[in-house]
Amino acid sequence: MHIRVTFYGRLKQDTGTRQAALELPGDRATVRDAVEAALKAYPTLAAHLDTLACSVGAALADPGTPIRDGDEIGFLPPVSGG
Amino acid sequence: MHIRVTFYGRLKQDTGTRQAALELPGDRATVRDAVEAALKAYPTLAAHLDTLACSVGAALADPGTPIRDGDEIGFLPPVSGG
Amino acid sequence: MTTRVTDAPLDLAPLLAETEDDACGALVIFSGTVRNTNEGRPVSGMTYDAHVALAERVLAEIEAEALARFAVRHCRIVHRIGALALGDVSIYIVVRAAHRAEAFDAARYAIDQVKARAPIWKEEHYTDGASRYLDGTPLRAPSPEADAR
Amino acid sequence: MTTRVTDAPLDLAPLLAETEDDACGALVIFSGTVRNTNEGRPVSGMTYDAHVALAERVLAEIEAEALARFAVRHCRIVHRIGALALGDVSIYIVVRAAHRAEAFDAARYAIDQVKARAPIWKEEHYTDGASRYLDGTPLRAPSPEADAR
Repeated sequence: MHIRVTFYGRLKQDTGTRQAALELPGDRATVRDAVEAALKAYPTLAAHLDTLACSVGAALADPGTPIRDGDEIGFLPPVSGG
Repeated sequence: MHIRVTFYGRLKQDTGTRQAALELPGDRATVRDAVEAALKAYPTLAAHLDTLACSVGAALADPGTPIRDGDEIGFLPPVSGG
Repeated sequence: MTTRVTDAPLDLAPLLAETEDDACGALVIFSGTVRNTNEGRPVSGMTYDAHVALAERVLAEIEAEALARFAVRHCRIVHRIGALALGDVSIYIVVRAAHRAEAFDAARYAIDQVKARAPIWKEEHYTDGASRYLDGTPLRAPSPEADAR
Repeated sequence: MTTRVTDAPLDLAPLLAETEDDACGALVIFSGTVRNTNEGRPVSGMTYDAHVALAERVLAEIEAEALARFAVRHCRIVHRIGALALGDVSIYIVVRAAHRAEAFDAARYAIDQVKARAPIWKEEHYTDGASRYLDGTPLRAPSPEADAR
């Protein structure tokens, strides 16, 4: 399954990447699988796992949220808008 | 002593007057004397004495505040600005 | 001299321009506008009367108190008088501070104080042609003790 | 579709125009601006990053919550992203209500929620050339229980 991952805020800085394509094995996966695959490709994410949130498309997602081929997974560090 | 009295808000409506000249006896007087003289000239003020405040020039005044010839005494009902 | 009470339509832009300040991260603006009903009666407009010279002093005092009591860097108050139509702005209060909590608190303090202390009076006009002065808050002269402090 | 997140300079006038309402007597505006210091360090500017599609949804949700929780008739939120200079406006929140207490409460609610929930990130730039992303609030997905309510 092909997905895209997008890194926001300091995660963009720490990974040096705004967006990347990742390949997940099989045809069923969850957000948790996407995070594990991203962690292998971008080990600096490890320091942020405790405070990481994820989105699928334009919605916040849980680790157990299923993802589909072509989904865009957002990696969202703690927010500081306003 | 000559003074001017100015009626604001509903006091202008109740007295039918914005401003009037009043004569006080003698050359020493207080705000209290001005209120008594105004009450004689405009008996409808009686209903408002409990909630009346007065100014002398551009300052709030007590009943005991001395007034001088030519002063302008403002008659101020409860306020409702904003 | 700064004018705080005027019978001309109020303009927000100059208040924002004169309070611009890079040291501030928060701006809170309060505005009062003429509402189309009050206590269930349809309103057609409002006439504001004021003791202008005293009101100018009281609004300036409230601005100074806002700066003294809260960690805010700017507080400006302007009040319109005369005949206002529905939707017209009767007051602008502009507060700027480093942080938002203080800006909100100071703006709220300022409008509460204006309503309790500024020598300004509202006469409400109704769509049936009647009108009445609204009830308000009696003014008190500052006590001699307060002056001595 | 209404745009709530933009990299263009924010303009207050259209927000005031689109919320004009004779049934409202109170208008409260909150604005955030880029401040020249933070924790004692001289700041030269700020870059805002956002998950735009999600931020649009969250800001719309916060507007709807403000209307549902407080007796206010209008709540509009716009947030700027990209590179901002000192003094630039990063956010406007415009609230109109019949009465002032509710307008203040709703505006405060809205900015607190934006800071806690909008997927937006600040990178602060300092006059010495350094920069850093500010610490923030971890996001949580809405719980299934909350969804079911």
